[in-house]
Amino acid sequence: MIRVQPEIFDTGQEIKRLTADRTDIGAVVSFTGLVRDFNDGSDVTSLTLEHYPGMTERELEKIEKEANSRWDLQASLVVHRFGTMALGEPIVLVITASAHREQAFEAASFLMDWLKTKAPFWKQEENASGARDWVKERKSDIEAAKRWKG
Amino acid sequence: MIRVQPEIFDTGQEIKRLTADRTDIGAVVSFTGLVRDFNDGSDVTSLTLEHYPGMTERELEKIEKEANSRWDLQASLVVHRFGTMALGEPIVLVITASAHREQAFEAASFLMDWLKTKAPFWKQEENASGARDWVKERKSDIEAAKRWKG
Amino acid sequence: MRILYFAWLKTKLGITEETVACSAEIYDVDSLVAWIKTRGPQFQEAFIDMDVVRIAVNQEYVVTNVPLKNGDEVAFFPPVTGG
Amino acid sequence: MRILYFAWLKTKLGITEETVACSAEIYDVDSLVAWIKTRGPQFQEAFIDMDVVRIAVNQEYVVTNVPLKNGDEVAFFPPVTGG
Repeated sequence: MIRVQPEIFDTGQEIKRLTADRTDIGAVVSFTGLVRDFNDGSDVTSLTLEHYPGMTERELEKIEKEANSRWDLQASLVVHRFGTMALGEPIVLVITASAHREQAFEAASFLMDWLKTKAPFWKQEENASGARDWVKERKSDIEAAKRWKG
Repeated sequence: MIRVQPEIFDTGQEIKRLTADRTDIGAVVSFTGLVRDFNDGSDVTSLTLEHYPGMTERELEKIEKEANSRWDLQASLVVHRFGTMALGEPIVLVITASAHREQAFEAASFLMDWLKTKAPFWKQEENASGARDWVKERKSDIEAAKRWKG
Repeated sequence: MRILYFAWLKTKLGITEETVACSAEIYDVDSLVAWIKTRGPQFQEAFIDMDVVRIAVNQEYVVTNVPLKNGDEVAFFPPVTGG
Repeated sequence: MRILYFAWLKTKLGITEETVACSAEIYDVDSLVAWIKTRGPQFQEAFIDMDVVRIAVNQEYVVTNVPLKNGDEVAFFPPVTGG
């Protein structure tokens, strides 16, 4: 399942909803990305995420499908926000559930790495002086995504 | 932080408590282990965990300390239950928070792998016919722990 | 064709979206980009380094030149930075 | 010394905990195990394959023979299966 929304989400509630009444799940991994006050050394006060409606959903669906083809998952969820968000707020959530922990860990890590380099979102940071800057692509994200090939 | 308790826990609440009022955390990974109905092919109806009070806490503290020395974590939590638990209930929780996602992912995976082979807990499964069996050590857990050396 | 711009490309050009008709001059991605660059210095500048411009046709990434037709949706944007 | 047994070792021996005094016969881990095995067939059987018995002295794993003294806590248990 994937969701793209401006609204804040609650990681705990999403985990509960995804795993409710299931007795076949042994391992649940969640990843939550949060707005933090420093990015590459500059003092961030808020973050605005732009995205490409339509293509975003298609890309996230493709990435989730790929994760489910590579690992044996019993459930998976990707939620990504857009719009303006404050420090400490969640931006992105990935949940993977499997019978075995390695599967859940690897799939969650893969989902984040591919999402970071494929899903059409762009971050704009606002700093203390009111300046807004488009965040630059990170080499480490490109390297991380390469681990998974394909 | 580590906790050993018979009481059920709520992953969402634990994540909230650990990350509340923090704006320096960029990535939070949680792992929740649940009681599932099949283990190695046998039909499980409930699970009882015995542990070694005192040594359990010491081992978990050592493992958490090791994770914090290997990765740059802003917060970490390990909760492990003992006693009898029903299908679908959580057994173990690991949360790692970091500025960067790879750090949080790797540390959480490490914590689970070392905990699985070092923390003195023993599972006894009860199946549909009422028989109770001590769970056997898994080769895959030993192999997983070896990845991290030390 | 519907042409979309995102992030700094949008900011730089001051355009979110526009409609361009296919013609003898504009018939594939390369010729579309060549035409866009003729429209003024800010267009020239935005498309000077195609290594930092990603292209999607009908919401799918393209990395080679592909033919375009009226009705297609073409998007230009920087490398993504979500997550 | 306080001797503790866990999981199937406890079930098999029917003992959770006992107190054993150090002596000329019992002075290190190996001699303690040797003495325990003399106490009956179920003891002999439980300790026949030391590959599946883990040992902790004062709540720390030991993998080699170490000396013991009165006041020590020695625990015998199977490979762990938590998590």
